[in-house]
Amino acid sequence: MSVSVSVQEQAFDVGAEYAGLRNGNWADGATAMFVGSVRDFNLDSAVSCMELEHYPGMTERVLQDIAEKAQRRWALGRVRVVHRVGRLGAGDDIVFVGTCAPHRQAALEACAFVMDFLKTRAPFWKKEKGPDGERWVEARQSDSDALEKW
Amino acid sequence: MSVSVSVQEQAFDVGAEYAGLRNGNWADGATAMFVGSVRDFNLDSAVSCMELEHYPGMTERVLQDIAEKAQRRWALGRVRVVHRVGRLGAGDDIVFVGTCAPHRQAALEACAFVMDFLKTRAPFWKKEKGPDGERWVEARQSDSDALEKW
Amino acid sequence: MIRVLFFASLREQLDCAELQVNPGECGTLAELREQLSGRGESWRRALADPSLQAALNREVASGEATLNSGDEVAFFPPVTGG
Amino acid sequence: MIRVLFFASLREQLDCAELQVNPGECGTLAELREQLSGRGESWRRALADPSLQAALNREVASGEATLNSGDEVAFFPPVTGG
Repeated sequence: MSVSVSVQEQAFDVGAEYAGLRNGNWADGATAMFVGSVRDFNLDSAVSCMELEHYPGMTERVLQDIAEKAQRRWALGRVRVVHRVGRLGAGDDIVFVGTCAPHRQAALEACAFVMDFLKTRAPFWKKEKGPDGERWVEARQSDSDALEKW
Repeated sequence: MSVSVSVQEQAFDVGAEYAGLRNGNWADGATAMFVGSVRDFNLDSAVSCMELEHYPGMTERVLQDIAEKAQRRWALGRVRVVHRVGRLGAGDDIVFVGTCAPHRQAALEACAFVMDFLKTRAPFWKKEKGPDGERWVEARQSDSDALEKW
Repeated sequence: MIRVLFFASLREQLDCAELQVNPGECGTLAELREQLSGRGESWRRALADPSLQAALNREVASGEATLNSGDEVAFFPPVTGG
Repeated sequence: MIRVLFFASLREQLDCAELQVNPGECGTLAELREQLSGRGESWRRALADPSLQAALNREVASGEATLNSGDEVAFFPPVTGG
């Protein structure tokens, strides 16, 4: 059982993150991963880049808490969360969540759980920049609603 | 919308599979992936290696059908399924399922859906080999039960 | 002719991966299965397993499926991939 | 002193990322918020937003939370990461 969290400006490598979850880990037969990326449009206006702000110190703590909550709820091995901050371009990866477990349902559900809480609890804010200017992304009701199933 | 299916003896590379799902794909902000690996024990008896048999011709068709069924049910971009056959050692990866979508719930649910149907419909059979000899893995009721939620 | 395939533990129990049957001898998948059961004790026992699945031309099929020359039939235990 | 942080759109509306307040001037998070609203029209308007969230020492906190010297308080809009 281990949790690893990173908040970083640099890009992450999905293959390397997967290798980190698996390395020497023969007890967990199931690994679920989620990657969120910058789309080239959002709500019909073109997005050419994005600035991701966060609350240093609180962010890491919240991500750690979410991962530990998932570990208490499911029989999980490793949990890894990586979230980028700073300037991101269209197509860039933003977030990686990886969960290992002996069984696939636990891994997949825990991965969805971590993403749902990250979306509504972790102090990150996105500002999109496109040809129409820049604007802060608004929180979506559907993200709050997604918590109800947990 | 595209589906890609491979049944192969050689190992797959999760980083390369992820790159294939993302390459030039800026419309899908969400990618969910699942990897199943050989555990070093199963039902309390040590497993040192495994032989994976399949039904060539039917396997590919079933995997394609499952992926297409997922695409009809959710708003998905690309779907990728890779399954290994032949001899595998403890810790080796067996199966990769990757799904892209504009939204995370669709990607994650479709990934779980493909795995649940793959487990109960795709003609693969595992024979485990360990110090206690070899034996065919028995199908699990929990895998059939998992289909009920779809 | 109809090509009949057996997989995994069933193949081992029968010690047979594949055989050909004359379509005249069997009208449906269920009739083919019954006919194969007559090949000996190990066949009778193995094919009596109610969990066995069958495919016709690479799609899962039920006992009522009608067989024709050129068809490919397969019998196999419940799948365990993934 | 109490350190007060503002993030994202709120920071821009206030044109202020951080300030220090004297703990004697506010007993609770709600009182601090009210006191800050008195700093001018843009403060009053921005802090009246009911969707704003607050954290005390890097944990989400409600208005009744009591403040002490050395505390770190933050106000921010609903989060939009991931």
